[in-house]
Amino acid sequence: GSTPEQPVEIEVTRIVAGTPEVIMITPTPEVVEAKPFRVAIVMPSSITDAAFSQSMYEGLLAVQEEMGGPEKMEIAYSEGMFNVPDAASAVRDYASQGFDLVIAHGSQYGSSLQQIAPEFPETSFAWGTSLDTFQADGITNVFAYQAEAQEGGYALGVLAAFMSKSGIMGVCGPVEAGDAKLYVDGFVTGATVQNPNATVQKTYTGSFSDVALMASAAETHIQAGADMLTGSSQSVVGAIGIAKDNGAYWFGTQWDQTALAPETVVASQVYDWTGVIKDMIASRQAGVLGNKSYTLTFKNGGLVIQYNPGIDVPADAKAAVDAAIAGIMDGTIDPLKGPVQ
Amino acid sequence: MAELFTLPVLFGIIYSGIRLATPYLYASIGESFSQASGVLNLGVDGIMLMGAYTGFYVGMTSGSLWLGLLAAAITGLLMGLLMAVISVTLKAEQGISGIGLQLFGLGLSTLLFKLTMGGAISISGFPPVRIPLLGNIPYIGEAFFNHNLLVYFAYLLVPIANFVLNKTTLGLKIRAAGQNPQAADTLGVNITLIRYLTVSMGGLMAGIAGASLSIALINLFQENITSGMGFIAVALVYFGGWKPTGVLLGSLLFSFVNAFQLWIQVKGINIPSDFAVMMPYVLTIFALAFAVKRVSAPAALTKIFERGEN
Amino acid sequence: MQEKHNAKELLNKTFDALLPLLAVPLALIIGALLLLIFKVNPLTAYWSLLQGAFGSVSGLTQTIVKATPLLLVGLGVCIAFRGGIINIGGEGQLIVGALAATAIAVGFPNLPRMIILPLTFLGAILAGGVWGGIPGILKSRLGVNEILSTVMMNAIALQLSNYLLRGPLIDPAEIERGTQIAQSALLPKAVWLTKLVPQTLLHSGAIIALVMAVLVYIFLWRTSIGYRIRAVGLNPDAAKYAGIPVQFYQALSLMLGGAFAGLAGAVEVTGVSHRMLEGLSAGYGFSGIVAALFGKLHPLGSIPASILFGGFLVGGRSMQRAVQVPSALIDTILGLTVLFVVSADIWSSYRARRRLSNG
Amino acid sequence: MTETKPSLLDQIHLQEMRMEGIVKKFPGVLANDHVDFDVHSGEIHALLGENGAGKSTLMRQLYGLYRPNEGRIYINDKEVSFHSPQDAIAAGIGMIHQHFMLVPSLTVVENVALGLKSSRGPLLDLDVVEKRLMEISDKYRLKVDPRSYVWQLAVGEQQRVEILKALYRGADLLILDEPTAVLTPQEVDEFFGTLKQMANDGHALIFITHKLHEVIAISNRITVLRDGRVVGTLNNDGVTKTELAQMMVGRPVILQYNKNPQKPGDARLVVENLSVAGDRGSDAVKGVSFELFSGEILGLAGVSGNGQRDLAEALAGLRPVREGKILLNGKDVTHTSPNHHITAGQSYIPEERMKEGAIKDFSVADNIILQDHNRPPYSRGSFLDFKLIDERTTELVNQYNVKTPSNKTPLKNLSGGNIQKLILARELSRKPAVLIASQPTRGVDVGASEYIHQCLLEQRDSGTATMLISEDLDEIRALSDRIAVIYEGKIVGIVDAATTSVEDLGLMMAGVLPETLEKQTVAPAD
Ligand SMILES: Nc1ncnc2c1ncn2[C@@H]1O[C@H](COP(=O)(O)OP(=O)(O)OP(=O)(O)O)[C@@H](O)[C@H]1O
Ligand SMILES: Nc1ncnc2c1ncn2[C@@H]1O[C@H](COP(=O)(O)OP(=O)(O)OP(=O)(O)O)[C@@H](O)[C@H]1O
Ligand SMILES: [Mg+2]
Ligand SMILES: [Mg+2]
Repeated sequence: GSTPEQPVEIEVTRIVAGTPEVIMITPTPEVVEAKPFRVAIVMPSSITDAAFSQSMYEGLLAVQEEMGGPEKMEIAYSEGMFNVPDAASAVRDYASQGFDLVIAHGSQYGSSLQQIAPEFPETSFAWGTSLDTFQADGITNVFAYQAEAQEGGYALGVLAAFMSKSGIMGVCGPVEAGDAKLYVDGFVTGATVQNPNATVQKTYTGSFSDVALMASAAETHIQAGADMLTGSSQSVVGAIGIAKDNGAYWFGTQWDQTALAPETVVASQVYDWTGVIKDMIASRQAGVLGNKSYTLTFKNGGLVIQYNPGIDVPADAKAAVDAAIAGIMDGTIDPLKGPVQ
Repeated sequence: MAELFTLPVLFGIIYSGIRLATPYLYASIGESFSQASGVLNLGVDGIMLMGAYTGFYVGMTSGSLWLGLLAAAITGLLMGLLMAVISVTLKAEQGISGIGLQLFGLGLSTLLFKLTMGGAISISGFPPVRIPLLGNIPYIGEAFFNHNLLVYFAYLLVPIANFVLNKTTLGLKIRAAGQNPQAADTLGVNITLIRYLTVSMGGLMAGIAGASLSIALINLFQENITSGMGFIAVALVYFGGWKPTGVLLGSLLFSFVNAFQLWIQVKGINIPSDFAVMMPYVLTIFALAFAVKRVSAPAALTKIFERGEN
Repeated sequence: MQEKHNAKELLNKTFDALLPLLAVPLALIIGALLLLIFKVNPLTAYWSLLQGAFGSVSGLTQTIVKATPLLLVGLGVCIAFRGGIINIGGEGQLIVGALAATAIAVGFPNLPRMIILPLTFLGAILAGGVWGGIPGILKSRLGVNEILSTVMMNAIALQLSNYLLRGPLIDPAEIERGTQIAQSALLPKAVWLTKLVPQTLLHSGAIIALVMAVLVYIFLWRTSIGYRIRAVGLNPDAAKYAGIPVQFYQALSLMLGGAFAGLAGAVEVTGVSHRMLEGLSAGYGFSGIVAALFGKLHPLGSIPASILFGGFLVGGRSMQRAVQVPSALIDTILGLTVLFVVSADIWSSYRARRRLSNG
Repeated sequence: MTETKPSLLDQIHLQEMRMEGIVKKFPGVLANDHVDFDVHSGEIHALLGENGAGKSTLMRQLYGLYRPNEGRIYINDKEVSFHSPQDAIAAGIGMIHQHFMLVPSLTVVENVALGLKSSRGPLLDLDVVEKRLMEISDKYRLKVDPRSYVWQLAVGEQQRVEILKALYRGADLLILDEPTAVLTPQEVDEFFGTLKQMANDGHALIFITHKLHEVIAISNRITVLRDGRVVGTLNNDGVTKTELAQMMVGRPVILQYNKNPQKPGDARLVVENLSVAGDRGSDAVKGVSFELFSGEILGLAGVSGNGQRDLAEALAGLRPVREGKILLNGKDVTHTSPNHHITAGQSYIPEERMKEGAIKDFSVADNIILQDHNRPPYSRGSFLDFKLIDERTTELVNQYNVKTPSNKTPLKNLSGGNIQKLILARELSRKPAVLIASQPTRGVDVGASEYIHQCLLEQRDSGTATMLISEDLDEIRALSDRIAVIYEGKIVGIVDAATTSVEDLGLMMAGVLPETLEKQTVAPAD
C-alpha cells in the first residue's frame, strides 16, 4: 500500500453544512494515555479478499505500525459477516467490550449501526461506504466514509482505452449496486471520453463470491474482442486469471491487485484509508466521537492509482491519466459525465 | 437480439460452455458412481474446495502441475474415504454427513489458504493444447480442439465411466449395490467394499474437479472458489439419471446456458442481469421437466445397508 | 414395578439421545490442534465459545435468536423428510418468504398491527409454500427429482432477491441518497415482533417457533394427514394401496417444508433485521437440515438441536472475536462437530438394540 | 471366489454340515434356542415349523447373513465361522431366499451374473452367462426370458430366476427357503425332479416349506422347529401330514373344511370387457368379463404371469384401465383412485403384501388402520383416536393369533407369517362387500392357513363376494364355488368348482377351451 508521509488532506463532509470543508490533520495522532487505542472492524468478506475488506484492514495495520505497534493500537476483526444481524451482534459485542472505535465496514450495516450507536454513547462507530452519520437522528458518535470510486474508474477507463488495441473493454461486476456500480460508471465514462469509438461491455454475475462465473464472464469479454478488463468485488480474482491466460490486461480497484498476476494487472485504484483512520482516532482523542464523514478522492490522496512497475505503460498514456486525475481534482472533469463544458 | 446469432458468438458459447462444464463433469460423474451404489454424498462442494486448494498449493510450491493434480486427487480420495467411513461403516445419515463434510472442507481449505498463502496468487495452469489438424478448422478448431488437458480428460471420462458402469463386473456390482444391496450381498458382493470404492473414487473425482478450477481453468485459489458448484454437481447427477451420458448432457446444458447468458449481458441486451443469471437454473429445471427422460433413483439411495434386512 | 421400568427406559432413552453429544468433545479436541497452530490457547478459545453462547444474557438470547430460524426451517425439513422428500431448498424458500413479508409490510404501512402482522406472516408462508410447492408439483406431476429442483430454486430465489432489492423493493431513501444499498425500506413498526427481553435481540419469534414445534409434532403423529405423510414417506407403494394419493402428499410435504422456511424468513425480517437485506438467509436453509437431523427428524428433538447448533454459531463468532482466528476455523470445527455427532449415532442405536435383545 | 462350476456333476467337496447349539436372539425374541441341525451329501432334509419358528433365522446363520449368539457350525467336521455370504459361498453353500433376492432394475442374466467371476476378467461376459443359463433353464424346464428386466416378471417367474441363480452356481449345499411357495403344481413336480437329481449327484439340500405333502414327497429326513427349539428330527418313512402338523403346532390341525351350501346374492362386482396394460407395455389383461356375487368365492386359477396380478391391481384401482368397465356395488369405479374402491367397499390382499400391503416401519397398530385412518371411528375431525386404535388392534391380534411383543412393535420385527396374518386380519375385519384375495396363504404355516381359510369361508357365508386368486389348485378347489381360469390375459372359462377335475383345470390353465374338454366333466358356467 501507499502510506503518504506528508500531512493528508481529508475532505470532511458535514451533512449539515452542506459544503465540504477541507481540514489538515497531522499524520500521527498523539497518543496521550498509556493504554492502547482499541479498534475493531466487522467486515463482509475476509481480510485477504484483495478488495474492499482487505483495503481497510491493511489501512488499520499501517496506522498501527505508525502508532507504534499493538501496544499503542489494538486491532480486532470479524470477517465473513455477510449476514447483517450477525455483524450487528459483533458490533454490539465490541462496543460492550469497551473498544474505542468500532468500524462496520459495509454499507449494509448502516441501519444496524443506527440502532446500536445510541446504546453506546461512549463508543465511536464508523461505517461505509456512505456519508450518513445519522446526525438527523441526533446521533453524534458515528463516522461515515466512502470512496469516490468513479474517480479511479474514470482514470483507469482513460488508461484502458488508451492501451486497448481493439477498442473493446470488458467490465466484470458482481451486482449492479453501490461502490461497484460507481466504479463501473466512472470507467465507462473515462473510456468513452478517451476513445469515443470504444465499446465497454458489462456483465454481472449476481454474486460477490462466484469466482468461476466471474472467470467465464472475463472469457466471454475476451471472445467478444475485449483486450482490457476490469471489475470489482473479491470474486474478480477469477477474471484476473483468465485475463492472464489470454494476454489481456487487467485494471483493479479497491486494492492493489498487482500481486495476483504481475504480468497482467496494469494499474489499480487503491483505497487508502489510513488518513481516514488517523483522523477518526485523532478526532476521538480530541473528544469528537463522530458526526464526521470522509470521502476518499484523488484530491485528498485517499484514492491512488498504483501502477504495476512490471508493465510498461506508455508515457503518453500515463500523461493522459495524469491529466484526467488533474481534471477530476480541479473539477474540470466530472468522472460520471466527462469533461465539464 | 440478432447480434447473438452469429458464428463467433455461437462458437464462443461452445468454447466457454465446454470449459465451464469441466468441473461439473468430474464432480458429477464421480458422484453418480457413489449414488449409483447407494450413497448420496452432499459434501462434494467441500471436497472440491480441498482439491482446489491442495492442487493449487502443491502445484505452485512444487512447480509441477501434475504433482498438484495428484495431490488434489489424493486429498479428494481421503475426503471421500472419510465420507465412506462415516456413512458406510458408521452408518450415519448421509444427508447430514455430506453437509458436515461440506462445512469442514470449506473451513479447512480457507484456513489452509490463509495459513500458507495469505492471499490469492495466480499461476500458469495447464496450457491449452491445440489438437493437430482438427484444431486448425476455423471456429470449430478454436471452440472444440483448443483446450487444456484437464478439459479433454473430463470428456474422455464420459465413455470410460459409461463403460465401467455398463460393461464390467464392477459396474454391475455397483448398480446392484444401489438397487438392492441385500440381494447383492447374498451373492457374495461385498457391499461395504463397493461403496467404499465408489465414494472414495467420487471423492477423488471431486478433488480433481476442484483442481480443474484452480490449476486449469481459473489458475488461482480463493476462499470458497467453488461458490456452491458442488451442490449443482449433485443436482446434475439427478438430471443425468445416474448415467454418465446423462450427466454430460446436464453439465453441457447448464454450462451452455450460463455461457449464453453472459453473452446476452456482453451484447448489452436489455434485460436485468439478475434474470440473465437465473437462466441456467430455470432452464435446467425445465429441461428435466419437459425434455429429458426421467429415471427413478437407485432404490437404496440414502438407505443404510444392514445385512439380512429386507 | 412398571413405573420403575418406565423410569429406567426414559433414562436409557435420554442417555441414548445425549450419547452423540459426547462426540462434541472429540471434535473439539481436533479443533484444539488447529487452534494451537494459530498459537491460541484452546481452553481460552473454548471458554469464550461457551461463554459467548450461553454465558451471559446477551449470549443466551442471541443463541435463541439464532436457533429460531434454524428450528423453523428444521421443522419444515422434518415434515418433508417424513414425507420421503429431501428438501435442500430451505435457503431459497426462506428468502422468498422474507421478500414477501417485506413487500406486504412495506406496501401497507398504515394498517393496524392486528391486521398487518398476520397478513405479513401469511404472505411469507404462502411464498415459501409456493417456492417449495413448485418443486413439489414438478416432482409429483413430472417426476423431477426434488434435490435437483430445490438446489436450482435456491439460486433462482437469490437472483430474484438481488433484482427486487435493487429495483422494486429498494429503500427509496437509498435512491435519494444515491447510495443504492441493496436493502428494503425499514418495515413499519406495526410488524416488528415484540422484544422479549429489553436490550437484547430476543423477540417473540422464538415463541412462535416453539409453538410450531409442538404443533408439527401433533400434526405428524396425531392427525390423519400426518399419518398419510409418514406413510407416503416410508412406503409409497403401500400408501397408494391404502388409497392415499401419494403424489399429492409428496407435493404437500415439500410445500409445507417451504411454508416453514418462508415463516422463518418472515420471523427474521420482522424480528431481527426489520428490513430485507442481502445475505439474510445466512445458510439457515442448510443449518436447518443439520438441526432437524440432529433432532432425529423429530419436531421436539429439533428444539434442543437448534439451540445447540445456534449456540455453536453464536459462540463460534464470539470465539473468533476473542482469540482472533480466521472465521474459517470456526467453520472447520463446526463441520467436524457435525461429522462426529452423526458418526456417534451408531453407538446409541447399538445400545438400543443390545438392550432390547437382552431385556 | 465365486467360481462357476462347469457342471452340476462336478466333484462335491462338502460332505457334511452340522450346526450345534445355535442360539440367536433378536430384540424381544429368542429366535433360535440351542438348535442342533445337520445335513449330509445326497440328502434332502426338510425343515418344518410354524411362522416365526426360527427356520429362516437358522438358515441365515448358515449362510453368513447373521452371526449366532452361541453355537458352532461344522463343515466336514471342521469348525467354520462365516462373516458374510461370501464365506458361505466359498464353502460351497448356496441359498434360495424366502424373500426374493433380485435386483429389479437389472435383467435376468445380469442378476445371474452378479457376483460371479467373469471369463473375461474385469469385463462382463453376459453372452456366456446367458448361453449357460439357457442350458440350465432348458434342462430343468425353468422357462425365463434372460433379457427381461426382473421388475417385469411375475412372482412365479422371479422365483424361477432365484432357483436358476442357485443352480447356476452349483452349490454343494443348497438351502431352499420356501422355494415352492409361488410355483404351480406342475412346476413343483418338475422342480422336485431337479432336486432329486441334485441329491443323487451328491448335493446336500435343506428344504423349507409349509406344504406338508411336499415334505412327505421329497425329503429324506424332517426336523420340526417350534418357538425356536427343535421338537424332533425324524426319518421320512410313514409319517403322515396330520402327525407333522401336530408336531409343528402342538395341537391337532383340521386339514379339511366343511363348506356350507352357497347362498348366492346380488352381483357385487361386474367386470365388462376389461383390458389392462401390463408392465411390459402390451395388454396383460385382454377383454375380460365376469360377475362376482355376494356370498360366493370365485377362484381365479392360472399359471403365474398370465395377467392375474394385473387384473387384481386394476380391480383395486392401482393400475390404469385401458378399456372396459368395472362396477363395484353398482357404482362405476372404472377410472377412479384406489380410495374410491376402498370407499365403495372393497378390500384387497395384494400378492406382494410385504411390499405393498403394509408399512414395515410403522407399528402393528398403525398398520391396522392403513386404509381407514381418515375415517371414523379411527379418526375424528382428522385427529386419530389412539385409545380406540389400540383396543381394536389388541382385539384383532388376539382374534387372529398374531404373535407380536406389543401393538407398538414395528411390523418389520414380526415374522413374515405373522405379518401376513395381520394384513389378513385387517382386510377381513373391514367387512368388505368385495374381497380380492391374492395368494392369501402363500408362505403361511398350516395352522394359520387353516385359520385363514375358515375366515374366508365365514366371510363368504356372511355375504362377502370374494375373488380368490391362487396358484395352489388345492386351495382354489377347496374354497371356491366357481373357478375362472385365466390364460394369457383372457378368461378361458368359468367352471363349477365341485364338478371340475384337477386335470381339466390343468388343461384350461394351458389355454384349452372348456368347450373342447370332454363333455361330462364340464359344468355349465353361470
Ligand atoms: N431381523 C429381525 N429382527 C428382529 N426379529 C426378527 C428378525 N428376523 C426374525 N425375527 C424374529 O425371529 C423369529 C423367527 O423368525 P424366522 O424368520 O426365523 O421364522 P420362520 O420360521 O422363518 O417363519 P416363516 O415360516 O414365517 O418364514 C420371529 O419371531 C421373528 O419375528
Ligand atoms: N414379495 C412377496 N410376495 C409374495 N409373498 C411374499 C413376498 N415376500 C414374502 N412373501 C411370503 O410371505 C411369507 C412370510 O414371510 P417370512 O416368513 O419370510 O418372513 P420372515 O422370514 O419372518 O421375515 P424375516 O426374513 O425378516 O425373518 C413368506 O413365506 C413368503 O412366501
Ligand atoms: Mg422364514
Ligand atoms: Mg419367517
